[in-house]
Amino acid sequence: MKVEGTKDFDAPAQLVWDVLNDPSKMANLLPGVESFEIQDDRRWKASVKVPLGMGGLKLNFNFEKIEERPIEYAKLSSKGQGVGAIVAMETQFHLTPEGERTHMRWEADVRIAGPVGSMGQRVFQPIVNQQVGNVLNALEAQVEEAKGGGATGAEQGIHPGSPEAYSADPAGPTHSAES
Amino acid sequence: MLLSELEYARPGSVEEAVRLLGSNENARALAGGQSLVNVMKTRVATPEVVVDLNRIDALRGIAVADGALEIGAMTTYTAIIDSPEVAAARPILAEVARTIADVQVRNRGTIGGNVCSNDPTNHFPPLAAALGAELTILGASGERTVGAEEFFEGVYMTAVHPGELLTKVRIPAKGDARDGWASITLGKDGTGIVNVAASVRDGTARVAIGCVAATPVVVTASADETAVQDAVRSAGLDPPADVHASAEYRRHLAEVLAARAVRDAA
Amino acid sequence: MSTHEVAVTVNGERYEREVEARKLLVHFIRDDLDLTGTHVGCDTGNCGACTILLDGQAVKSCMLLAAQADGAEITTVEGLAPDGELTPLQRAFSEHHGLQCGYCTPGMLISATHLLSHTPRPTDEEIRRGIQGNICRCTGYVNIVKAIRAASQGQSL
Amino acid sequence: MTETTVAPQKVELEVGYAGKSVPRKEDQRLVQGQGVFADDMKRHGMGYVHFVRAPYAHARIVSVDVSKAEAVDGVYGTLTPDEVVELTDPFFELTTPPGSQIKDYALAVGKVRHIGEPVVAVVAESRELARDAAELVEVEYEPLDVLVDARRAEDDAAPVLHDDAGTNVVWSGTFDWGDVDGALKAADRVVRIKELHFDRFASTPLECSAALVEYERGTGQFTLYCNHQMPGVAAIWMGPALRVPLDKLRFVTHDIGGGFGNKITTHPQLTACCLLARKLKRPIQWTEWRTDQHTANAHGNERWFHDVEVAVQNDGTMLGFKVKAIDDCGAFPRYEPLGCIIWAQVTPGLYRWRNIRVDFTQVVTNKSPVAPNRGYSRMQQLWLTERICDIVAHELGLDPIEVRKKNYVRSDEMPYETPNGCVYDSGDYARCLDIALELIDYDAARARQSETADKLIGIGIGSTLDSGTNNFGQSTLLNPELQFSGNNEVATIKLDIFGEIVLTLGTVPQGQGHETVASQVAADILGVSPDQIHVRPGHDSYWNSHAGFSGTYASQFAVTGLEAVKGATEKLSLEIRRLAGAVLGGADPDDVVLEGGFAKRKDNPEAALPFMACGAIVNANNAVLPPDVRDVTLNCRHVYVPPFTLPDQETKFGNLTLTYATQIHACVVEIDPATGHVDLVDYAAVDDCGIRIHPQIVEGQVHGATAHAIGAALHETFAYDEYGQLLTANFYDYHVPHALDLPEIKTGHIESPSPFSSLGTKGMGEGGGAAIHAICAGIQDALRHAGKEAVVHDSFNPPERVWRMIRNPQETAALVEVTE
Repeated sequence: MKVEGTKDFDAPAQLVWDVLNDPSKMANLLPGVESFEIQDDRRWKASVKVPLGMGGLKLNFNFEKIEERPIEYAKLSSKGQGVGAIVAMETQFHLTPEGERTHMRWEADVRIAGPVGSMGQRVFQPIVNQQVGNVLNALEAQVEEAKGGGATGAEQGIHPGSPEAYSADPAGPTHSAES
Repeated sequence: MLLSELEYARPGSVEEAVRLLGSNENARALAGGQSLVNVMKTRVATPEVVVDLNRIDALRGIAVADGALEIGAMTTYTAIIDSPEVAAARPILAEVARTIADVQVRNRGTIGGNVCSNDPTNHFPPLAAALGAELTILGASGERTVGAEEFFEGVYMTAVHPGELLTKVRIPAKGDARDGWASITLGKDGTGIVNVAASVRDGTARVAIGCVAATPVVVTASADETAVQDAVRSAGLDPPADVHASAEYRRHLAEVLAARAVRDAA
Repeated sequence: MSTHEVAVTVNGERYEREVEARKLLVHFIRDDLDLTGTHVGCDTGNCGACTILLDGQAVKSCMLLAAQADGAEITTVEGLAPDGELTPLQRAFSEHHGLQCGYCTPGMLISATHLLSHTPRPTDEEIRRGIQGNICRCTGYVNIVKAIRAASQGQSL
Repeated sequence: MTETTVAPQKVELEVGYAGKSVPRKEDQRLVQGQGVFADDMKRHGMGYVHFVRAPYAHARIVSVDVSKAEAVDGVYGTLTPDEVVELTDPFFELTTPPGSQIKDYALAVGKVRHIGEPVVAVVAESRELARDAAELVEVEYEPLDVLVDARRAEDDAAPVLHDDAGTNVVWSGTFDWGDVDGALKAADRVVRIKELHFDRFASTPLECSAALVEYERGTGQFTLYCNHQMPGVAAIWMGPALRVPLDKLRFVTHDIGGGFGNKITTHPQLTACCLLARKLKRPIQWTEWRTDQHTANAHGNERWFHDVEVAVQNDGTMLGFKVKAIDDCGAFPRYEPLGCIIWAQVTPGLYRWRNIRVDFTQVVTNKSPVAPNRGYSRMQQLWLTERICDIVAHELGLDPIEVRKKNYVRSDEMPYETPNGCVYDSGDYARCLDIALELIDYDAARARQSETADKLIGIGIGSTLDSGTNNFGQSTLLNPELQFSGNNEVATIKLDIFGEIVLTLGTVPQGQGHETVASQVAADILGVSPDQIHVRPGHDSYWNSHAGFSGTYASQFAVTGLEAVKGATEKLSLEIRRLAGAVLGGADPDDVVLEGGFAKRKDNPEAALPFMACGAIVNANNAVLPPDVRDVTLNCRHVYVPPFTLPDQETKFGNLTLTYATQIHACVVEIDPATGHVDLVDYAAVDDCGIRIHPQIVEGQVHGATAHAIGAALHETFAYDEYGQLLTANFYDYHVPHALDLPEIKTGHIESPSPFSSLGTKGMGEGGGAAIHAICAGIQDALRHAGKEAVVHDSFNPPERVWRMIRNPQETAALVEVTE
């Protein structure tokens, strides 16, 4: 499953690049991260409990940066091993500086194997879009923090086709839902 | 078929339920269990504390207040189907509830569970959106009421946040509105491929489409079929594809069924 | 491992047991109480082979935790004719060949019993709606509908 | 040319219990929830086994670590692939090299080849704990390319599943009867069809597989309380694999919750349970859950038909056809490649064409292995012949019903020898069709078809055969080295000390009422009522009342099962009459008659010996036995062997099946053009299964087979994504018909006795997928009548596919071309 979109940051490209390359910051992008361990500047691990409406999905992720062209392009491969699911994801970030701001185009190829894959894909596609939305918002928060500025309201490059159009901005962790 | 370890609690009051739900980030409310227990069987999503709401009588019951229905979150589909109040005030609720799965599921499944689990194929999210329902949420910080359109936030995600509980669903008075429903399902009364609820009031149709996005897509247009179809077409739906239907087929069904729901409302 | 005390009456007999919180009611009935008439046919709550009466309501026991049955009154297929004197429905199922392998029959009989207690003279459509939650892979439902209709009309008394 | 099978000496059964729908013996326990199904069995100290299953469809197994799982308190132990390779040999492969180099073990060895394939087994004190511990088993995989499209299996770029075989081809061969090229030249028209696809589905019995396996250290005896429907064949696979004599594998079945062919290939899981029972020194209980059955037990054969060429005259007479078939048998050929020949039992379908050529290839893919699913391999061939008939009729502007009547084999030609030497024993296809048309009120339906505007109305016919009682000699046409041929079934009946009559069967009933039907036949021969015949439920290899091909499959009980019962009971009857004749003053057995539980002299009914006396004398008072009856035991075992011969290797010609039941189905479909939704508004099934011993049971089989086929035609499909992930892995997405999904099924029947079975019966029950053929025909008829030139090219037609055919008929019309 291919997911893609754009994001604009009210911060210079170098700063966004630094966030993307700091594993400790990247780890905080993940929803429900419980612990992470940095092996070296190219590889790091994180154990995560992805907040789904019906409960948490425990996954142990291995991240590896497989390609990079400083301040312009990075390619990240990640493998998540869980009980009900094995997630393989390849994410690419393309940064183009626009003066004091940065335009980012990103694309991700997400593959899920195991019982969760058979949970009915109609549910799986919107869930991935939601989680990607969370990651992007967390990335923006990290950039803002790195910038030291408090101002939010960075203009969001949301167009109808992009997945963020689906997910509203869920304040904080997930919600109790029951049936 | 074999769940992970969990804690089970059966509070007798709403307050105790809210306390229990707030006690652990991974506490989940258990209403009818017709969705949550099946997800737990796959161990894909694993709540650590299950808070069973079935012993809280305050959450059950159907009342009519000047034409509007107040339905307790733990009211079962069977109770809605058999309710004279629903038959008088807003019969579409019973008509739709009658098409949910089967007798056994309808004896346990609840309106609260249906809207809170917010599986894109569920029946009540689009119906609540079309009828303009209002949903009351109780949390540690008190009670608030949210309209249907802001209530549904994502797949399995709603405005009921951790530590909170849906207590009741209010369906506005019917007045001279006319309500309709149309769906294509996987086998009779099966899982929805696309479902549409419509409510027509003085010439305008409020149409809510399920199964085509994380949350119901609401479209309003004048209550004639071509206007409704054009409105749906211009909504630019981007439905998920799965083994039962492609995105293109779901988009097409949304148009066809929107027109039929409006016709059903006539 | 958290457990709960469960006091439940099944087919008129009272049981008090300690159960794991995570144990499903169907496994409690089959494995702990050794009442193996209630069956499991799926893992998503679709097939109805596990249907029982819980406080008079037909429910699927694979979507309930055993702990939820504390204080409840349960009827399983073994409880329909405790003294071996078959009910009209049980006799009609045999006379009209409403069963072949018999794996769905326990759940089907419970649903049919529940149906006739609410709708004594159901139409064929109402009969099919009453057993919509019970999958059968052998009979194509033809003789099951015939058997329930016959039982409802007292034909097979 | 083998001579037509010799007709056995006919026996007229005087009007007795055979032919009546007597109450079923099985019902008494089943309606009270007192049936004993495999998962109901309990043993003190038993361990529950949970399989760690492959999350990938194709991946190398890099490492397996069970240490964390074994450390858990309450876990009894595990079984890993390395142990399986050390302790067992690969299962016996039926096919020829290189396919026969495929290595199939109880667990995945070296690689996983389909989603859900068992890799490691974990045993614990509770079901839940076994599952918890299974999550602690660490298996490292290296994902490989996945093959899910059988048409790509032989491409160079395609991944090879079995490196030992070095190819994805399991078996391939050519079948060429008559002169199809000559027929194509002589024909007025040639109709070419590029591609047809018979979809992947299964009968999914409601009860999944299960077993409780015990091992007795002192004797090395395994006892498998299970629901396997063909223990004779299971033992042939498992004995050599476990390196134990076959008698050390005691199979016991009691009640089985449906089989339909899907409980024939569980020998890998059963072998793993045997190893665990022996290793852990405790009974092992295995329960397969629904998702396990869908991902890793048994699917029906998926089959592609390419480049069909049909020789046809302008008047609709069909001369012959040729086709290339590719059969997708999933990751392992377990019961395969038998599917590569079994279709040849019905090569021409119900039609008289004499020139047929089939180039047949079977390949493996990264999908669940197949098993002989209800209608096995004959259903696919019958669907092909029915699709050809409808397409030819529509392309030539003829009525499909007339084309059928013109080409059906006529009853006056029976027994009719097909182009490849099978013999259609009896039947009247045209008459069954007329009855079916009457039941759906054909003329009214045609009238409505023109009047109705908002819906597309279509009438479809599905004609099919139930070839019963296999000649396993057909396997030698696949692999000359195989030593399988003919068929056999056993029954044993005894008159015991207190006069009890006890009948033991070799068959393995899963709902077909064998106890009842067998008791009817035995009762009529012994002059008692079925209630006085105790038939032991289920199967037990220790009863020594079974043979190599024992089991219940391939629509054969009414012939092989009942002939064995009849043979054994006739032996008992003779012994009783000899004994009574001798005791009652030296009468000849033919002068003694059995009536009401007595053996009476015909010439003096007063001189009568009650059965109890006969049992008592032989069992407890044999000193009084007259000398010439000292050999009488009143315990008679009979092995029925059908009169088969070996088919000819070169021409692949020979009789492959003994009897042919017929089913002709007719349906009226209503299609909503805006959504493609198909509704069955009228449905009729007419069967001709020879003499019906228990009419109600026969009709029940027709209802069930029809329901299976309607599900496969409209709702059910095993669909995989490009990564080999099964998208319909449970009953939530794999939608089997519920009560509201099925129409009222009207039934009619005629009885053409079979000349090849002494009771005139015919095996029936598989139904040959008639409803799939009828619904495909009905949909195409509706589209063509509405001016849509679409061609129904797939056996599975969900709403979206029908909607696309309506919206863009050219897309499928392009599959067919007619030349002069």
